[in-house]
Amino acid sequence: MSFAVELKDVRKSFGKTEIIRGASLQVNAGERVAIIGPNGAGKSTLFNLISGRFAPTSGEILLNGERIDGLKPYEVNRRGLARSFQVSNLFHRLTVFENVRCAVLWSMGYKYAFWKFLADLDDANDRADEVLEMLKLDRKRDTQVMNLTYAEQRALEIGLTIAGGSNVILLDEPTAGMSKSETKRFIQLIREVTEGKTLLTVEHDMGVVFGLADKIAVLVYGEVIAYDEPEAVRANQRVQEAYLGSVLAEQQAAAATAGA
Amino acid sequence: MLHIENLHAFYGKSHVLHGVHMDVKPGEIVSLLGRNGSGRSTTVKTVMGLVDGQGSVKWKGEEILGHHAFDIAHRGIGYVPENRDIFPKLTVHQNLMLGQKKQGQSGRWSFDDMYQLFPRLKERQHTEAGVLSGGEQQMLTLCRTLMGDPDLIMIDEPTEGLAPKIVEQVAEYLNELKRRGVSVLLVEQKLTIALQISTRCYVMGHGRIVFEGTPDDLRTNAYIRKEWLEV
Amino acid sequence: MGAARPAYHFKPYNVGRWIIWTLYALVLLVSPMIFTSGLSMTMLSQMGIAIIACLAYNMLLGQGGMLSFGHAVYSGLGSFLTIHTLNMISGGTLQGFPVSLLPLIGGISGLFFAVLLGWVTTKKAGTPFAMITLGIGELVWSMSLMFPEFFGGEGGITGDRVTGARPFGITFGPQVQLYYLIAVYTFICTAAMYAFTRTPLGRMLNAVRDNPERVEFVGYNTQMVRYLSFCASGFFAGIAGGLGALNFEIVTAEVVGAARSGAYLLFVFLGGATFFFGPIIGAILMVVAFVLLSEMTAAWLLYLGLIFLFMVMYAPGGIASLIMMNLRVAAFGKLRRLWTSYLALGGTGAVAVVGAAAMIEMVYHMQLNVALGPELKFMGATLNAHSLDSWFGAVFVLITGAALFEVSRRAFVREWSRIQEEIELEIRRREAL
Amino acid sequence: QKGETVKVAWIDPLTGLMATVGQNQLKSFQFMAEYFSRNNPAGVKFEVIGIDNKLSPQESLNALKSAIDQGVRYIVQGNGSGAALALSDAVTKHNERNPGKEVVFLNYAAVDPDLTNSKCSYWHFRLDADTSMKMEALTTFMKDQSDIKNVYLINQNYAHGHQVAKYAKENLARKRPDIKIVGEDLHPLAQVRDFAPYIAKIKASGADTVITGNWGSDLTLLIKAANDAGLNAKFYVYYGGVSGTPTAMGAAGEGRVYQVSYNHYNMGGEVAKIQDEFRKRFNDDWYTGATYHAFALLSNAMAQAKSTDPVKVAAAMSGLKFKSFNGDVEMRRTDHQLQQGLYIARWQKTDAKNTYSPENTGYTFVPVKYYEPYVSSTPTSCQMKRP
Amino acid sequence: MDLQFFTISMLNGLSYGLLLFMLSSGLTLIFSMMGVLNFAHASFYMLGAYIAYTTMQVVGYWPALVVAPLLVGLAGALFEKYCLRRVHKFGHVPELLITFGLSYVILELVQLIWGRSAVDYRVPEALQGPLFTIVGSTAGALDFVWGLAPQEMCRSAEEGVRIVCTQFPKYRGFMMLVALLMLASIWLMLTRTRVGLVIQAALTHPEMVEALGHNVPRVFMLVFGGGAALAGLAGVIGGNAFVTEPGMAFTVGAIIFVVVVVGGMGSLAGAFLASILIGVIQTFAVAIDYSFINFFAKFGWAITPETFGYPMLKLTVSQVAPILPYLFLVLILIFRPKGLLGTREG
Ligand SMILES: Nc1ncnc2c1ncn2[C@@H]1O[C@H](COP(=O)(O)OP(=O)(O)OP(=O)(O)O)[C@@H](O)[C@H]1O
Ligand SMILES: Nc1ncnc2c1ncn2[C@@H]1O[C@H](COP(=O)(O)OP(=O)(O)OP(=O)(O)O)[C@@H](O)[C@H]1O
Ligand SMILES: CC(C)C[C@H](N)C(=O)O
Ligand SMILES: [Mg+2]
Ligand SMILES: [Mg+2]
Repeated sequence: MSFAVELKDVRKSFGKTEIIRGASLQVNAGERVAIIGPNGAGKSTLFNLISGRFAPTSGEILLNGERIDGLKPYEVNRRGLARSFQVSNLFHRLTVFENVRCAVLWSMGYKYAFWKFLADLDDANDRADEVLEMLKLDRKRDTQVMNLTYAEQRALEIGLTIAGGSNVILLDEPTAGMSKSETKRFIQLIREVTEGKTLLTVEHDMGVVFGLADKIAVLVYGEVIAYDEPEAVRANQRVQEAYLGSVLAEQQAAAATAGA
Repeated sequence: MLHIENLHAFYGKSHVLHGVHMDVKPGEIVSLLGRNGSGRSTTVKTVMGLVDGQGSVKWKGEEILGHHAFDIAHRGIGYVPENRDIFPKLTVHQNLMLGQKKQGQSGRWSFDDMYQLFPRLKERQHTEAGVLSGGEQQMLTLCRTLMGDPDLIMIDEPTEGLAPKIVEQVAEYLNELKRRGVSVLLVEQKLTIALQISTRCYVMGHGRIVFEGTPDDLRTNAYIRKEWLEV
Repeated sequence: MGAARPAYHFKPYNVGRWIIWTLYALVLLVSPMIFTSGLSMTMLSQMGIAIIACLAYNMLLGQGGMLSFGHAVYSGLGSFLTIHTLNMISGGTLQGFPVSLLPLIGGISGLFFAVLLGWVTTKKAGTPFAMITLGIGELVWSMSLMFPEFFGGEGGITGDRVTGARPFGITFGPQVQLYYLIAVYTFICTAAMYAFTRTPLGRMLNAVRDNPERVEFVGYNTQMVRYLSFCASGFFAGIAGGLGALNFEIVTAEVVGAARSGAYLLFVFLGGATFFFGPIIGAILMVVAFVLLSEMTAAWLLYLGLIFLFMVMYAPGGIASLIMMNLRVAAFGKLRRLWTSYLALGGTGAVAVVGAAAMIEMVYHMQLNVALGPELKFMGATLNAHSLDSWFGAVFVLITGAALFEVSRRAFVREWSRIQEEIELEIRRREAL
Repeated sequence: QKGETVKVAWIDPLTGLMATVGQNQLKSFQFMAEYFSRNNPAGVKFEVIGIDNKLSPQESLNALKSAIDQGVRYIVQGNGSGAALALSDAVTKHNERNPGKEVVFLNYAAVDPDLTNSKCSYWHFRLDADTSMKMEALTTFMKDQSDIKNVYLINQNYAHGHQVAKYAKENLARKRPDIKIVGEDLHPLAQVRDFAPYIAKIKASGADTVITGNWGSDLTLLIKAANDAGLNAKFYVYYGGVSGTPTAMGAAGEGRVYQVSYNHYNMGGEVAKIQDEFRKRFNDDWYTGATYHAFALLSNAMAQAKSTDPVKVAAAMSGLKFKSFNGDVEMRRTDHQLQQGLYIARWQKTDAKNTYSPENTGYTFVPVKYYEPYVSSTPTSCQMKRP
Repeated sequence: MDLQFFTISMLNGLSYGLLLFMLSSGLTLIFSMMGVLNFAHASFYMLGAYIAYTTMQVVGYWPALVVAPLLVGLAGALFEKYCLRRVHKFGHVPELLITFGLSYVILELVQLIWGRSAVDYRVPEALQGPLFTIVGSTAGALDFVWGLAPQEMCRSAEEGVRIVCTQFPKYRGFMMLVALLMLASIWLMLTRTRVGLVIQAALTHPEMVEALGHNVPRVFMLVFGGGAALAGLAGVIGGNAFVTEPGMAFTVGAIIFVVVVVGGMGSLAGAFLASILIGVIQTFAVAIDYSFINFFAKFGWAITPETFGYPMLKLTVSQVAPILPYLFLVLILIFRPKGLLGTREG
């Protein structure tokens, strides 16, 4: 059986600096994996490589056993992988509803159709409304995105990612900038919408990490130094040194495990 | 040093601040807490002259409300925005250069100080800032403002998106600022940090100050924490 | 989960839309009965053509965020191929092809060249796109003078539209008959382009405009979206070109020139690129400006330039956005409170403009025609460009007008922002419900 | 018809590249209208309505419509053969489709031979001499210049330039087969800013004479560049006199620019009076002699037809012989091309005999040769459809 | 191509290239820093020529060389302050359109003040005449003589040998010198000051730049004024070298955009390189009377007027020389959208 996502000794350099130095990772279908690591370790870069924004310098990336490295983002997306961005990346002059609908059109097979009216595409419209409802954004359905609050934009960012029904979802710091209670609600939401799907997420908030992940991968200086169950990672000496090892992280993690 | 009285602020038509009072004294770390959307960032921006406000903001005894931002900056207030407004097309070093108010000016801080503080930045010195990782950008904004040698630095959620270890580093660093005689107005979400390092705290709710006191006061005041900070 | 959702987005029968489209058709239908002179008839015809061209242009600018400096290439080449086809009909090689279908030839030619040149053009948006269109525009324009075999040299290619079959005795000789042909095309093309905005491709084009990067992550190839839309736009531009060829019965190199492309850009913007109907207004203004304004005054270019400066500064959304802003006020039932202000603004503004225009006209008169006597007619009055009285009068009118305008403007701004505030409140109240 | 007012619509550019020329010619027409209204064989009054066509054929058609709406039956146009062809074609169609509302088109400067050959029209009358006639006169003159050995042709890459080059080659081959065409260039219209490379090429070719149909900045920049590089060749040109060119040419062209035209600055007599009066009133030069032709032709024809009805006047104009400032001229019946004498004139300092200096440059075109109408007359292929 | 022809063409190409650079340096400055495609740039160029023409009559040429650009710069600064600044927040397209509108207004004002035909703006006495003469003979010898070469040098002593004297005008030399000075001074300004950084930063985050203590509006005004002044200077120099007439803005309008884009947006060095390249290529292209017909003839394929596409095939390189820059533009944008030395894509 092939893995949902598999990285084989992936490397990426920008100019002379090598940012990803041979990362390997295997994610089973249906697993939730959190990627943690210090700032600049290359987490977002790794996401960029997987989602096709950059091509790796060397190594292989496989999605459900098929090689996808070097493909364009849209080609990767069409093979069933969607991602969110660390900084909200939306269609700011369109309404909330239109944003979500744009994200479902391709996956519903409408492609570049100019012989069909959007209003008649019941399945796409229903799906978009369904997503909005899940995100609790149905109230803002017809608001232009640029008028949304930060948290709403973050929510929509995730909405766009999951709307297309991709089976592999990549979330880059989905709860950044949110307050505690919102974060909680969000974890819940993410759990719901990614039920049965493969999820990779980058987070610095240990609360989220331990609340969400089945497995944790620790990325330091472009290498995966640990990949295991949360508790095992937490106990890992190297991880402690490189990343956690702080009162804050301990507290957050403890709170999450207690709550969960 | 900074004295805010009855400050009101508007975004176009919407009234966001409803009479904020606040003081920052020399050598203090003051934290401004509150839920999302309570108006903390707006307060700081209004002081900086980036949002129109009414009322009074006095800096070293002079009224600065209504002045241009660059003027306020020249008077010695530094501002670190919340959404990492780095200049994406400039290199890290150029970003820092723009922090200086006069070219080649030497104040409390030099480039080397900054690079020592965050070695990561030194490594990326000649990279376009736009491609930095989220955390690196956060470090850069902070350093950039310090290069302007402010007497008061207003920092909006500096620990956002930083790895836990770096967060603690930042906290230490703010203490270092204080030691060097710079006052800090810290807008925070992470209570742990804020309470740990600040001299005094304000809590905001719906555009008003709803609590004022020492960290210890806040720790013991369960009502405020529950009602206004959702902890 | 899906099944339990309330079916609240049933499709209402959109009455408003029907009314608007019927009105549009009606306007197209009756205008030649109201404006009957020969000139107004050609102007109406040209307006119809310009409407198609400007709407096609706005598929790029307004909907796709692509700033083109060379769209006349597609409408112009459409014109050329149409007139060549027309000549083949009159020449007998293409006997029986109905003249009324010729604009489609233009459309297909526009489409053909868009397909040919579009792929490299739409590789990037922004400045590279703008500059590539500029370059291609210049190249085609220079070529057009170098290849008299196809472009007819300086004299262009002439044709005679009275040829071929004559169903129901329609020859397209009289301008009215041609006008109705244009009107039909205008209506259909407008409807088709409106429909385009409601299709998946049309919507993705908006998305590409807003954030091309993200589009790639929801499965779309941005270049393909731009390219297909570019082709569609080329098609409609070509139809406009084809109609133009029939209307003028002559096609010269100017139809592919930079001036034409620039006019599309300017007037689409003036009309309002952010709304679908903006370019329609722009198109009408374009014809009025070029045909009427230039005839009324020698200073028309100055006026045009000034209008642009002021429009861009004070109404960057074009006329359409002004209309929409007022419609919003009207929708909340508050327009009534503004009409006195509008009256005051209009009145005082007109006075100021008259004063300024009188001075401009006198200056131009002094420069151009003073040898024919210092007197000139201006809005029914006779001014003497050499007499202090006229100058004094003009200055006086200008100053009074401007001062009063400023007074009423302040009052208006106050009232306007109060109304906007109320509307915001109202919206929030409704949202809270 | 006595005392009637005849409206003449002038349809030419007042804005754009040719605005200068247009302004001058509109004034010339207005001035000539007044001049002829005072005294003409038909006893009519003329009124000129100026409409800006922005040098665009399509706008010319709009202007035509507007003129017709204003009750105009006579239109004049001259700048740009493109607009002329458009107007000629439109007028012909209009007259066909609207009998009783005929319009007559007097072309005073558009020189494309097609207008009186393959695309000739009964309703179109040309008052200028066309490219082929001018080249005929020019080469006749060159035939006698024994020092001409090597000729270089440089022209704008569009219809007019192509024609100049074509007729020059044909005529020279016929009249002076010994002359070598040592080079030929076509450059895009109004695109070249720096002519130095072309001059270098001309120099390298060893040409002693340059023939060019260039006008406007394409002509002045060419001559300036030649002067800068010290090229001593002679220039045979069509358009040395139009507004702006004298100033720009200035000393650079002294003694080596030859122009062919149906008039020149030092004609004396009635023309001198007109020139002086015009200069006094408008502070500008009257150089479009065809404006005189236009009213002379119209009023003579109206007198003959005893009517101002365009159909009758057109019939009278076709084949009309009359006197104009450059002698006896004839509106040839077969193609409606005015047959008239042509002058070759040289650009040089003003002197006692040749006093008129355009644009106060201190220079003028001095006539060196006059050719009778028959010399420059060229055959026509016009198959005119007469009503 | 003999040596003399090559030399003179090279000189012509270089000087034309430098002239192009002079024309477009201000545009590059404004475009690279402010992102504004200033369509009125050529109008400022024209304004410079006209103002110089008038001031020259009052104060003479050399003072006018300073005064006129300053006045044009002032006009540019005022325009920035009262018009452009207002639309900055609406984005690039309105910025572009407002300069479009401005170009109309300037054109009309120029015509109102100075009339519609060319004005007699002359090269000053001191700069007239040849700088040096290239004396070359068909035998292959090549000589340079300062000033005008004496008559006898240009006459051939031997039979069958032709001697050609080509003069290189002083004014062209002067033009080259000024262009190089412009390059140097912009270069200094960009590298020695932070103005460029401030503006580039302000393009994305104006508020932040202000919050760091920079007076952004003033810097914008200075840059726009400076760019306009450069255009004005080019006008003072170009106006008398060529023709000072209302059409002069239009004729250089498009080509300067080509320079800026081909060079690479935001790159002064790129603009310089592009100017020189375009100048030289165009100049040499004029000399090549070679078309596809000759090309195919090499392969034994005769092309007759009946061949499909004959009009296209018969065009010689020299005929398309002046439009080569546009071809260049399109090709560059297709294969290297950043331009020759550019770093970003606008
Ligand atoms: N296009 C690029 N060119 C050059 N360097 C780059 C580029 N993209 C990323 N980098 C560098 O790669 C490193 C990894 O960045 P990345 O954004 O992946 O970090 P991260 O792990 O997501 O950090 P954070 O948690 O702070 O977001 C950083 O040092 C960044 O400067
Ligand atoms: N540019 C703006 N236009 C209109 N309203 C705004 C704008 N920026 C902020 N607001 C509104 O002002 C209020 C206060 O915002 P502010 O950014 O000061 O909150 P904050 O306490 O900093 O919260 P956060 O945790 O989101 O940073 C919010 O309700 C927000 O929606
Ligand atoms: C053509 C320009 C107005 C586009 C601009 N360079 C951009 O940001 O895309
Ligand atoms: Mg990251
Ligand atoms: Mg905030």
